[in-house]
Amino acid sequence: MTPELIAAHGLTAEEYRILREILGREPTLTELGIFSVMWSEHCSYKSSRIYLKELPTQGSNILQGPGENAGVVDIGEGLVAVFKIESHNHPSFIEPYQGAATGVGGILRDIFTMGARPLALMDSLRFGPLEEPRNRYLLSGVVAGIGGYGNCIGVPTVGGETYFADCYSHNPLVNVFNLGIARRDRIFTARAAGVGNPVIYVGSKTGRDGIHGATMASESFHEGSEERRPTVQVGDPFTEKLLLEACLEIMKTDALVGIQDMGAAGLTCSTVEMAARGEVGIEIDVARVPQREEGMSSYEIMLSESQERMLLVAKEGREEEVLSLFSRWDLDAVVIGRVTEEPKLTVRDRGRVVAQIPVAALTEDAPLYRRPVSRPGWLDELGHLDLQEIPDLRDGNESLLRIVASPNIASKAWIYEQYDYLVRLNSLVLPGADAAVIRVPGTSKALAMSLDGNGRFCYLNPRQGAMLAVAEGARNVVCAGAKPLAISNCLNFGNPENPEIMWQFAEAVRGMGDACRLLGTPVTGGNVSFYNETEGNGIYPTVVIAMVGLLDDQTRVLTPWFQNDGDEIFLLGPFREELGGSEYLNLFHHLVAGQVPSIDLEMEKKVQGVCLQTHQAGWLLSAHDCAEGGLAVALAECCIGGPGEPRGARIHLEGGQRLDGVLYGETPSRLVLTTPPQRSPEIEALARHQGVPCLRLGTVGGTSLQIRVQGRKGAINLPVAEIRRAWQNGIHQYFEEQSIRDGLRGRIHG
Amino acid sequence: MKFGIVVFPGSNCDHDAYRAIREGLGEEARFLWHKDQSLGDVDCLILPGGFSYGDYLRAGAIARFSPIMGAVTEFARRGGLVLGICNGFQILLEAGLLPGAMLRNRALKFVCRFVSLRVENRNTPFTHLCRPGQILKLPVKHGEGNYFADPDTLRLLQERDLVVLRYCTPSGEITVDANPNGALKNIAGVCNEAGNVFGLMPHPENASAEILGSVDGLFIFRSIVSSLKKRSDGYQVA
Amino acid sequence: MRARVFVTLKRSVLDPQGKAIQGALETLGYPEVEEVRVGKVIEITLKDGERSAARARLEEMCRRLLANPVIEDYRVEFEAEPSGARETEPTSAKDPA
Amino acid sequence: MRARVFVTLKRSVLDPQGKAIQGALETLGYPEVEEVRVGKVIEITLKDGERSAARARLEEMCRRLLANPVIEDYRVEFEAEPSGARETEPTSAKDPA
Ligand SMILES: Nc1ncnc2c1ncn2[C@@H]1O[C@H](COP(=O)(O)OP(=O)(O)O)[C@@H](O)[C@H]1O
Ligand SMILES: [Mg+2]
Repeated sequence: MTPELIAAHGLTAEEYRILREILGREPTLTELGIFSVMWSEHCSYKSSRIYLKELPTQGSNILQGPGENAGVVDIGEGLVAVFKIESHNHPSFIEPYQGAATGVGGILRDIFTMGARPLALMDSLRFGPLEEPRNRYLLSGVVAGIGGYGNCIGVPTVGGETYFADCYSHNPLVNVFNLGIARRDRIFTARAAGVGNPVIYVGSKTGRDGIHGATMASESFHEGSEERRPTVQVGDPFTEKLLLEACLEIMKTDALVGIQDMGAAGLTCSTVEMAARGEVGIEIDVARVPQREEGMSSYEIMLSESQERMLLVAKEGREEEVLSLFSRWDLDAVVIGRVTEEPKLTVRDRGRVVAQIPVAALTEDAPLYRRPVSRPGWLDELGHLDLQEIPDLRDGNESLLRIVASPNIASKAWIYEQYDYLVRLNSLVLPGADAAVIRVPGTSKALAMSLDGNGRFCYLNPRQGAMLAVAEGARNVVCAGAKPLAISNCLNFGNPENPEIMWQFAEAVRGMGDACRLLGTPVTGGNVSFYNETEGNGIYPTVVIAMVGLLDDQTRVLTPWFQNDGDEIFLLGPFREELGGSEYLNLFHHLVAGQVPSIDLEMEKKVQGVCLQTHQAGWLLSAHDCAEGGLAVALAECCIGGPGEPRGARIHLEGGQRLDGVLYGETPSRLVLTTPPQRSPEIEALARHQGVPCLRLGTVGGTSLQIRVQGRKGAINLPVAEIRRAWQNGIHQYFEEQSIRDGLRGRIHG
Repeated sequence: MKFGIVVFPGSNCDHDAYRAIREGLGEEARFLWHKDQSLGDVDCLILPGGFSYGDYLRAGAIARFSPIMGAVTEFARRGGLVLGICNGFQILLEAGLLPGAMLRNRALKFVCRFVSLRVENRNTPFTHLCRPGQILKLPVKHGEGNYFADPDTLRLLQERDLVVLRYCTPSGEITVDANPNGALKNIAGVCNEAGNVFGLMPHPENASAEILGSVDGLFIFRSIVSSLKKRSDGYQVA
Repeated sequence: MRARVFVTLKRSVLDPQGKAIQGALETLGYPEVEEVRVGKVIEITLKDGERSAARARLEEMCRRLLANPVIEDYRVEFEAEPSGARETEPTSAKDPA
Repeated sequence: MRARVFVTLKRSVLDPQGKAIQGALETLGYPEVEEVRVGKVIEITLKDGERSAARARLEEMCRRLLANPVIEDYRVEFEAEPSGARETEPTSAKDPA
């Protein structure tokens, strides 16, 4: 083994030394490959594990926390929600269509592996500014890829979030979430057990695709990375649809012992993890693996990341039953090995042993690092913001039209209209609201879900930024009338070997954990994506929270949009003006600076409580979270964001220091609510009783949005139709002509 | 009434059609596997939406050779009611049971959105419960819904009144902007000359319950049930 | 034996993809492009046999499955014929921009 | 001047579409078909000019727009060359069965 070969496998000299010590000999090339992927950051979480251990993962309804393919939460009536979020950033940068498509394929397998039928997808996207053609190309390709896979397999994409910032130009983020429903007593795990039981390979044939995908996801981009392109995998949603139906069918029998999808690091990871969880060994012969290409080596077969494959452990004697079921679905299924007693992974090639490694060496004994951390010095300077130097707003109208057209705030219809968000007839709240809501088939319940993460906040203050993301997720779910249950998360960061990045990570995990503890929403799993940087330019540390909430009565879904003329509008939560890290500062003054808005998690919880209580009492007609763009944008969205005709409103605000602060400050823990006028006193009384500020803002009505701020000129008075036009055009304008052109590349089903 | 829903590999609105029939309409439904040779005693056939064979090659091109398609054709020939929704419509076109063909959407993108549709022909078993000029609100969700027919076929369609649905504005005008995919003459659904085979791109099953935001799809399903009831009791198919 | 089947939209059918590509090429600085039309090429590897029989079979495949006669034309070619048509070897594109 | 650009998936890349077509052809009774791969053919009409310069421009178009270098190869051909490759004229498929 030459140092070059070792380095090419992403192993350090020290890691290699340990590897040799464990084996007591030089590894074979196949073994080196296996170690390299299992010890990669992507599979081993070697830099992050010590922090993730601190997260709250327990709860009375949490049946499965981190450690399996997805988290499992009890939702009553014998059913569970199974969900998870995953990143596919690197592959999507290299090949946006296929990268995003296979990301969807992967997260779907994570869910149906556990015996759940996938019912809802969501996507969290980050790109560089749309002025750049390359960013438009990436966005077009990624959206087409997500739609291409999700639409074809028939799982609705019900929501998501999309942001644009310079730092994502060379490192877009593509995180995909999936949620499925299973019967509580029919949850499957990825555990091998029962010495002698057959290990069965099902699904697509193995090709040379994606070899080294896991190591690729564990290194930064540099010149020449694009040369690694042949590792790109092509997704086949049609085959996955067959695989999904076949797996769910076999799961109705009792022939299976365990099942695991083949994702990153393919056959290697699935065999090793199944053996590790079951504390057994697995022995396979690669010659039996169905192959798409000729002359594949054991190294290539073990490391291939061909898509649409699963690994099953069945009960001895049930082989025929399993194989014939899969053949009915026109899928390959082959017994490739057995469960063994000794906890070793043994790989043969036509009988000859080409790798034999103790399972623990690849899992428990994988390297674990407490990497150095250091708080970046530049944070202090960034945190400093002197508002004296920034002139206050003069023209409210112009500013509102401009901010609602900012791609970060503008309608995302250009994106989600490329997704089938309706299939399976469960979608109750469609994309465009704070949270998506689907009904739970066969029950009167519904599930609300939201993806949230403000990279700018995390950049300015990772701990607080992560807290804000959890709080916003919970608030979004509450706006749909649901009680927040639990989260999954995707942590997108730069190079962990850089102490400043590692500090950001440590802080963010701490903030996320604290918020989850306080809000009572445990972490059921997630994903860490490091090395999101190109040529040393890192992304904002980007914490994406996937929040899931439950509604007991699916007919009582809340939406953000104003309903009737005459309804009264309230602001629930603190009335402050915090401009630090806001979309306003970024858009109007090109500033990403200041103190991120402070969050009082106790207040947050109370605000959410009041909202749910008043909704329970039947007093609410709408609820909307104030997020990017602050109060003015939230009000505008309530007017124009719904599926019907836009509605006007007359708003009167008291005082404040600055007009821009009042209109566009992003203080958290705030909701815009409406009620029938006769309910106003009750809401005010309840809020007062709970110690939550509750401000009467005005009434719904007319065809324009008027916002007056006491003692200030230049407030807002605009026809809602005009606001809507600006908002609808924000993203669309970049694609009228371009869409077609940019979308061309990366599409193979021309 | 008993609806048979044909499941092709890659169908994914089969389950939705089933639910719409059972829950929205309160009628019976059963799945028919594409490898089946016979249809059993169903009263109406639905070819559901989805991506049969992944839409590879052309939407519907491979599915139309499924073993069950012989029985479907025979059923249609004898006057049985056949409803093709989205991918089902594409299969009927490929099979030659309806005239025309589908091209990729003009904007070259998949489109999912609620659209307005004007009922152009109420003299079909699928639309006779609609009011004259009724406008239905149904979602479309497809990448290849850009209906095409050559000039002769188009003339025939118009002369014989075979265009059943057109994309329109909420107030019923047929405009370019109201057309989500570039379909010729805003055509969203057509029937055959006998009137017993109907294909449409929009999804009536997705508008089959109040909780889903629209029940307009039920006009189509209820029309089917009522026309089946009107047919003489002795009427037999398959 | 390898054959190539070309399936192209009939001239009378609008080709929005071709139009889009043409527009894109124009913006990218290729005004010399007058028209673009996009079709499919289906490369088929056949068991060796007699060419004329193979051609008949391939044309049948086109009529039955590969082309939709309402909108498409087709053409069958055999590969590896002594031909001047293939001037360049398959090239792996390098420059993504 | 007319050129054809072939854009095909790299050999090592999975072609689900080709696989599905092959399966369909097999069921339709064409067991002689061993492999099917699907690509695009882009027919480009250019203003008349020198062929070698045109070729260079076309290859540039491929790299910049027409091919996706990550998974595709491309090849440029000129039409109407004295070639044995085009044996049949475009055929309008008539018989759909
Ligand atoms: N990539 C996307 N895919 C699907 N839906 C999206 C996407 N991006 C945004 N959306 C939808 O657009 C709406 C607005 O998103 P966002 O601004 O993040 O809302 P909020 O601030 O309330 O969380 C949401 O309903 C969201 O589901
Ligand atoms: Mg948000």
